Amino acid sequence: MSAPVLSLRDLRTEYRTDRGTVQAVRGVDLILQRGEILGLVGESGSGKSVTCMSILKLLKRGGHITSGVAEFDGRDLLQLSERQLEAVRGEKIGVIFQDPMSALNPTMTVGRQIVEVLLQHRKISKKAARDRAIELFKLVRIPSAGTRIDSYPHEFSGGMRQRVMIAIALACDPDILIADEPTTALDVTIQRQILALLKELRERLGMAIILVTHDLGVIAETADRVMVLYGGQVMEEACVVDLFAAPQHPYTQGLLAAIPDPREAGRPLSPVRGSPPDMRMPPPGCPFAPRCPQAMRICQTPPPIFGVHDNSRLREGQRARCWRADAAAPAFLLEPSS
Amino acid sequence: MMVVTLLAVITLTFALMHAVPGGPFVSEKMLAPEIEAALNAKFGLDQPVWRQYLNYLGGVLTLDLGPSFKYPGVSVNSMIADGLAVTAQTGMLAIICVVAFGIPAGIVAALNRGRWPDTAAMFVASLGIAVPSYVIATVALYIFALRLGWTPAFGLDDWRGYILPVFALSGFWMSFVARLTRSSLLETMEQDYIMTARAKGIPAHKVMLRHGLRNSLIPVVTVLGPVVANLLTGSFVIEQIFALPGIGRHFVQSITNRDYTAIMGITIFYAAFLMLMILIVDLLYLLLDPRISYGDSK
Amino acid sequence: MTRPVITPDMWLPLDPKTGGSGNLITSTTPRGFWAGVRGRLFRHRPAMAGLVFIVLLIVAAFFGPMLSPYSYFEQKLELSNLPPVYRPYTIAEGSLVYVNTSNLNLYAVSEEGGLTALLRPDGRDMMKRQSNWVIAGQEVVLDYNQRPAVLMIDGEVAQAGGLALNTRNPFGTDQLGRDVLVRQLYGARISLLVAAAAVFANFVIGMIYGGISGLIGGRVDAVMMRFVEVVATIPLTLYVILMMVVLQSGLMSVVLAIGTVYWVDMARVVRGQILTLKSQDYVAAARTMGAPTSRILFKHLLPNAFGPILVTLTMLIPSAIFIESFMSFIGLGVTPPQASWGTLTSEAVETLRAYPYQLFFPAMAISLTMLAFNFLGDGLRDALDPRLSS
Amino acid sequence: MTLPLLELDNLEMHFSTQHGPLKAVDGVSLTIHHGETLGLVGESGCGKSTLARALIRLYRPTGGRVVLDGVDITKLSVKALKPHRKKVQMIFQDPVAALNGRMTAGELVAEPLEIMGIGSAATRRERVAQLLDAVGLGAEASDRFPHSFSGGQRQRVGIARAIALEPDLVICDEPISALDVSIQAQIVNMLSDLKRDTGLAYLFITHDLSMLRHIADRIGVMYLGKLVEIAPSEALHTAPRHPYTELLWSAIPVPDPAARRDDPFETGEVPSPLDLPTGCRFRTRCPQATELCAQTEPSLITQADGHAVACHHPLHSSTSNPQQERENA
Amino acid sequence: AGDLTYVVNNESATYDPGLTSETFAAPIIGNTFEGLVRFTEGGEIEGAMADSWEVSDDGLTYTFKLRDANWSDGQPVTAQDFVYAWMRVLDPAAGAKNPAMFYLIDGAEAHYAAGGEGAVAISATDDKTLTFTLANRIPYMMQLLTYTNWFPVRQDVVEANPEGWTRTPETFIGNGPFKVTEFNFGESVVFAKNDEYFEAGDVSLDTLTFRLIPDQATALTAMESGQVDGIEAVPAPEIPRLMAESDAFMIVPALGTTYAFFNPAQVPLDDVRVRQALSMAIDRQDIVDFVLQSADLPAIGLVPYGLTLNGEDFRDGVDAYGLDTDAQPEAAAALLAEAGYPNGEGFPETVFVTYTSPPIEKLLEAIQQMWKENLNIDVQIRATEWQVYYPEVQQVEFQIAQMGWGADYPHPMTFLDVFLPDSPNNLAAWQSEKFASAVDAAKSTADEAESLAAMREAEGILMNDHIILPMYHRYNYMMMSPNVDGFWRSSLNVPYFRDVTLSE
Ligand SMILES: Nc1ncnc2c1ncn2[C@@H]1O[C@H](COP(=O)(O)OP(=O)(O)OP(=O)(O)O)[C@@H](O)[C@H]1O
Ligand SMILES: Nc1ncnc2c1ncn2[C@@H]1O[C@H](COP(=O)(O)OP(=O)(O)OP(=O)(O)O)[C@@H](O)[C@H]1O
Ligand SMILES: [Mg+2]
Ligand SMILES: [Mg+2]
Repeated sequence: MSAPVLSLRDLRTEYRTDRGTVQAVRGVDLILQRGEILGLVGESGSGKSVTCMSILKLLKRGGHITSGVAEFDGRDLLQLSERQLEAVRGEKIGVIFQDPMSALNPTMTVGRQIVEVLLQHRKISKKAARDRAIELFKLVRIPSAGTRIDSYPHEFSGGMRQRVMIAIALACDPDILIADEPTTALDVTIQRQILALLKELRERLGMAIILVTHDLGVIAETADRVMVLYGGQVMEEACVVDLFAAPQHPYTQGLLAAIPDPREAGRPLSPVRGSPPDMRMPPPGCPFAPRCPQAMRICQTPPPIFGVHDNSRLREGQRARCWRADAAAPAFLLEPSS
Repeated sequence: MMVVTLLAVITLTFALMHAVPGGPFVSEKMLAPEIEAALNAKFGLDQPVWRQYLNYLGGVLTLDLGPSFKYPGVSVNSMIADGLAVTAQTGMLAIICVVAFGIPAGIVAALNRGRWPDTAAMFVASLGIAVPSYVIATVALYIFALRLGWTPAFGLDDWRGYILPVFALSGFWMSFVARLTRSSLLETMEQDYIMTARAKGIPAHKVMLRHGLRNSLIPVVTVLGPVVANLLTGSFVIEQIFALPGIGRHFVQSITNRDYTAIMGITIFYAAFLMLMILIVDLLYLLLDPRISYGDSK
Repeated sequence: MTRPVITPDMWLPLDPKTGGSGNLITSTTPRGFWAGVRGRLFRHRPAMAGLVFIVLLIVAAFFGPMLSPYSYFEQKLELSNLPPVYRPYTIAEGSLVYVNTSNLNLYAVSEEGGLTALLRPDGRDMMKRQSNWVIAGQEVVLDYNQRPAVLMIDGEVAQAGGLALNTRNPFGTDQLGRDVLVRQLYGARISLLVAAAAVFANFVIGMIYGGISGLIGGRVDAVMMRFVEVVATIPLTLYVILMMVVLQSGLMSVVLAIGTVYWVDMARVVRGQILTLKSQDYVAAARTMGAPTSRILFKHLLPNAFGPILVTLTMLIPSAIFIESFMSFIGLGVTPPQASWGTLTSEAVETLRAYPYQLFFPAMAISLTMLAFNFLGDGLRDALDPRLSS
Repeated sequence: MTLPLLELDNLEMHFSTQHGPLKAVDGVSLTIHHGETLGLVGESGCGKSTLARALIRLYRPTGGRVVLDGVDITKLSVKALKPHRKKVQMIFQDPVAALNGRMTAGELVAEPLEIMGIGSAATRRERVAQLLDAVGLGAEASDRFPHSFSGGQRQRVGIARAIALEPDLVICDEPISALDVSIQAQIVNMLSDLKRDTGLAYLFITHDLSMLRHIADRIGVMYLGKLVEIAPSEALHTAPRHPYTELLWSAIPVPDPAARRDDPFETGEVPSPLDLPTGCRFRTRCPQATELCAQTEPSLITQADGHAVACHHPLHSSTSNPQQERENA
Repeated sequence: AGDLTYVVNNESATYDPGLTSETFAAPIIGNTFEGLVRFTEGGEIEGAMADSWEVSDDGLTYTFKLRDANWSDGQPVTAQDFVYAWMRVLDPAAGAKNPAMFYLIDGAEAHYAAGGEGAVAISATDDKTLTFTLANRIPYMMQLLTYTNWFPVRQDVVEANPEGWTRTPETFIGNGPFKVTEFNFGESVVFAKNDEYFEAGDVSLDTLTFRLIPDQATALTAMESGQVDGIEAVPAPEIPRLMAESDAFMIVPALGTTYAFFNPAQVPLDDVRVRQALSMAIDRQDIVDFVLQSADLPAIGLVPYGLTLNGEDFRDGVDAYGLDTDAQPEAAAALLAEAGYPNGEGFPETVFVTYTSPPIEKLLEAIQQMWKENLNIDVQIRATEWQVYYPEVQQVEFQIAQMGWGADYPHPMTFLDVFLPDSPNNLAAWQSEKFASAVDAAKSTADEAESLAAMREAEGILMNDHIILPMYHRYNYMMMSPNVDGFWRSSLNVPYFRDVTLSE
């Protein structure tokens, strides 16, 4: 296996507010290979976005990275100065934000917002930058790109703004694309085209992608590997096929069970019961334990994340943070898995 | 609309002017009644007020603001024109100072929020707001013209003569604009799109200038519009202290003298100027924020 | 990670009651926006310093004059224009004098260091430009042929001692020999009241007017803004004179005059802010809920426009203080011998050359108050923005 | 049949832009009945949000009528509109912008109750806690500010607020796309329960077609400002008649890595609403397009089975034979 | 040779010698025009345009022979120029402020009242002979003639542009030592030596600039930093310092008295004892020493020092009218008690009105406090803008009003005239026949001693009624660079640059 393009170790990020400290990310490890699409799924509020934004130190006020290493290009991004980071952002690592509506400057035409990033990192003329922007617009399927490029964000629909965000992130052909729910506002046809575009870029440029989404369909179609987050921690990690085929963590299982089944249209869906933890005071043990249908007493002790080496029950490349994956776990606990 | 406003200004000022005691012929000594009557007759002040008002409006329509009552032989038009020539010089420079120092100071303070450049800039700005221009002017005159002899005490004969008046004129507004810029900028810098810009790898100062500033300028522009009108039409205090024959001084003196035509003329001039500036501000809003429209809201 | 010791019973299912939702923080008393603002404000140190200063000032303004041995109007003409600090000359043991080089008077220094009496010269020689005294048996001559004037004791040029505090009048005395400290405190009452009136007018009239104009927009906005222009252009002096003729001169008239005309800047600033904010979705959301205009304005728009509003407000405070002195000058405001910070400042400016330090206290008082208000305003602004809380 | 809850009659919303008029919504007619969920899908940028905003009078429609409970609200004044506000609530597409950053979640959710003067402060507080719980946030969320929530959490505040008043109709503009599937399920269940219990109707705008299939009674498909097909949910899923609907269906991602499709998905360029094609708006991308499509714009025709489609050559149609028509052309 | 810049503080409404009544116009008119006669520095009358003159025995008819002198455009000054100038003042349509000054000429008052119709006893018998006849004897007629209103103007120039001729250098044609080369409204007036002046040889300045600086403090700064050569006034608070240390500082007699009017029609001032008590309770010496801190003199009468008649100063040996330069608190309190206000009790609300002027307000504050301390009464001070104050005072709607008077001509009569029953400046509307007849007596006698005695009697009538509260006789304080020689300023406030020479 070649050296990963990005490796994130033990990332911990917290938000200090006047109502307590929110431990948004609590020790996330993440390895991203070149040309790989890593899917990031998980509970809403589980720390996906914060993990993504921590990589480039793009935290809102009150956010602090308390520990962690983000190795990229032989350097730890978390130790870089703002100035050094500027050269990485947009150029080496592109970011698509989750809220496309507010993430665009309302007083600048969308075109200029794309041109800006090009001019920042590429030595090209304004004209060339504009041409490239139009090209990018076409790439993300915005109709009549040539004229709409001079529109303001408020004149765009939600999906169109999201595509503008994608165009911005892709403008400099970055090595890594961090895409935080990039297609939520897109209809399925365009979504499929965009995903195809990402895959093509991955093939062509070897771009690695962190893809955050709630749409497990999108994960299934696009991701190579998937990480499941809950309560600021990685619950499970596996290649996409294994994840869908043999989810090890009860949370993952619950998640998959919640997908609407077309054969059961009209029937109530089956969500995971209970409510998410308050991250100002996360449960002492497994964060999912209070909601876990299979919780054990041991679950009040924080479980380590188990890998193949620790436990033969897991498949190659699969990791899970659940005591049931422990070699010592009694056999009766294990459901017959596929 | 503008005409209606102007008419309202004219009418109100005219009424106000005639409602307050005094008149153009009150001077150091009392006039005998028959002499006062002769003077009133000469200037048409013996006619009923409504008639005077109509006569005046007639003159305004032809853009002739009439002769000064107090200074026979000086027309209000020429008073304004000559005054403007003086006022505009210092006023322009002051506006440039306000924009060229006030806004950057606000930016620097915002960039260094909570650190010493911020504290220093805001301390100075607070002083600039707290100390009125006549104090600044008098103290500056005392120190720079008298004690140090660096600047002349009056006159715009060489560039050094401009320093103190421009400084005194712009001090308050500079401070105000700096504080406004800082506050507005800090607000804007919390928006999501600033994060986007940073994610693009745009250097912090460019983010602030390109994305932060424009979205923060609305309050600054709001304030600057009338300030431009005010500075270009002069400040009585400054023109008084630095002996500049500008409009501001003419205006206040015309009120002291109850120089009716001059009061009206300068008020109309100022009103028109202010309205123009506010119109420009409203147009700038559209430029600054494409979401603004002046249609009725639904 | 170190592995805990695992006992077999740990693999038993968790009792839902013990393990249940212990993660949920119950109890949090509902806290609204304003409660949070208060909390954040109280933790903002400069803002608190500002607030404490203002409170102390108000207390001092109301109770200070009662504690002083002097009243704000009591004059001692021969002790006029005395400084707060001075350098005394020693004539003889226990006999100190202070030389006022601006009016060439000699004052006796009391044991406590107060300047308590004027020493009238025994003779004056206009030609030689000298005045002479006999003090404690010594021949004292003030020679003002040279500048600064020189004091000679028994023919010897004397040297002034170190700085001493004027204990009789800690802030010195004014042109009529009144105690500046008391006048300053007394003036604070008036100026703070005027400032409060201006703040109130701006807050109430300016904010509502500008808010309505911006929010409703269209023709209403056009008409309302034209009215603002009219108010902004009619000559203030004439208006004040009319007020003076119609009303009694006095503080209430000043407050009224300020209240009626002194909100236009605020109205325009607020309107500008509202214009940008009103296209936000949260306003649309409020509309769909059927929120009345007033609610949209007060609950949604104005809190989001607070930054510029507060800055404008704090800058309007000193302007109001000085407008008051201007109005007093024309005859609308406080009547002599009352004083406000504004009138004290203008008086001090008149004597700037001769007694530059007289400007220090009024200017300082206003500047410090302004700083306090600015700190408070900044703190309030930060406190009003929950995003800034960290 | 009872009076429909909402009736759109040829609703039009045109924006004027610097590039000329933009026909975001161009003559849409549809009805929503009490207790019905109408799903609305369509190309991104086809005018769904605009339609929603126009019908709730956040925009003043440039044409057509909106009839709510028998009252034409298109031209009502702000005042006259107020009593009708309560009946229709909206969940906005962008949760950041739609939540006032200076209000806590609790205040935000309580706001509609306050405006309508429902309950005392104490009962309101209780109801807010209930609502927050219902959307899976928990009562402790009530004193947090929008900025401190994750994207999904914010959206849930918006949902809680919209249902607080128990309106007759909730317009959901992509309410669940920012939520994880479990919470999606939870919310959808909750919305269904509400509908069952109170007879609430929904206009549900989403891109998640599988979710829509689950909850919608009928589904409308929009394309470039027009409604091109509208039919009962099941019928639309099993036998779509408009080629665009079919295209849409074919693009649904399947949550099964085994069924992964890695083919490039080329469907032709989407025309701009600024420069609409003549005739049928979909013809530039339609495999079945004929000369007729370029000349006449097909109108939405309701067929006997309640399935309406605007196409000259509908698919799976019981009444016409597309094969035959294609040959005729 | 040389250039000189002199600072004035006010722009004058007009520089038309006939129309103006402002003191601000005097510096410009005084250096560009000359009348029949003028003052010497010592205060003597000497011929200017007039070479010689004769007065008839009854003291009514004056005949002047003009010398050969030219206007600044080279045309000769003629007797007709005077006739035109004077008749113009008496034409209501011209808008002169001071025609009343000419009423003493026979027929003048009627002429004005008739709208400029009717005979007036002024005539030019030939180009160089001017005659006029008075209605009554005027002992100070020659002094009056030095006032600008009596100066000649040129008919052709004035008629060509009646309003504007004084505003452009080309038409501003005078007969004085300087001619205007530039008018910069609100800024400056620049003069050059007038080569046509009959004593042009004595004039040494090449150019003279009057710079308008409205702010006295700025003017002082300009003076002290050497930017200008002279300033016409200094800020009041600076007087003690300048008096002590400045070589350029000048104290000029001003023939002015600052006083307050009591309105005898208002309670409690309707009681002469109250008026006297108030007057006695103030310490005039302290005011001068500590409030004004200037060379001004405490005043216990109306007429200032420095007016000499029959070789005697008017004030010499005049009664003190029960007043003193120091306060007499006990006596004043006793008087007040006698009037019904023992220890100030029950003293009605009294307002002292004044016009806005920081030094005057300071002064009144001191007086207010003296009354409070010495009489235990509270008097309000109300300062309003001059334009509000003056008409109000004119309506006699005041209790105590601050005022002052400066001489129009150096003669006690200029002060006494104010209090005549029909004088518009008799603000207290004080009607005293005795006073009027004393003034009449003073005017009608040719005997200076008799006249002086009558005037002193008149002042006594006024002062004993305590209609005014005299405060101080004022001086003018100005600065002129020590290297300016030959500069003098008359007690009527005209600065003369005719004889100025500059030394190094
Ligand atoms: N500015 C902030 N201040 C305080 N807490 C925050 C802030 N931003 C995020 N959080 C908290 O951090 C946690 C993680 O948030 P994050 O945005 O990463 O969630 P997410 O996994 O992206 O969820 P979603 O799928 O809903 O977007 C949440 O509990 C959230 O409430
Ligand atoms: N204020 C506006 N001014 C001009 N054009 C606008 C405005 N708002 C929307 N549009 C345009 O109207 C069209 C429809 O927008 P709308 O937001 O209704 O799309 P949508 O169907 O909601 O798309 P999405 O699924 O992406 O949210 C788009 O082309 C958009 O650019
Ligand atoms: Mg997120
Ligand atoms: Mg939309």
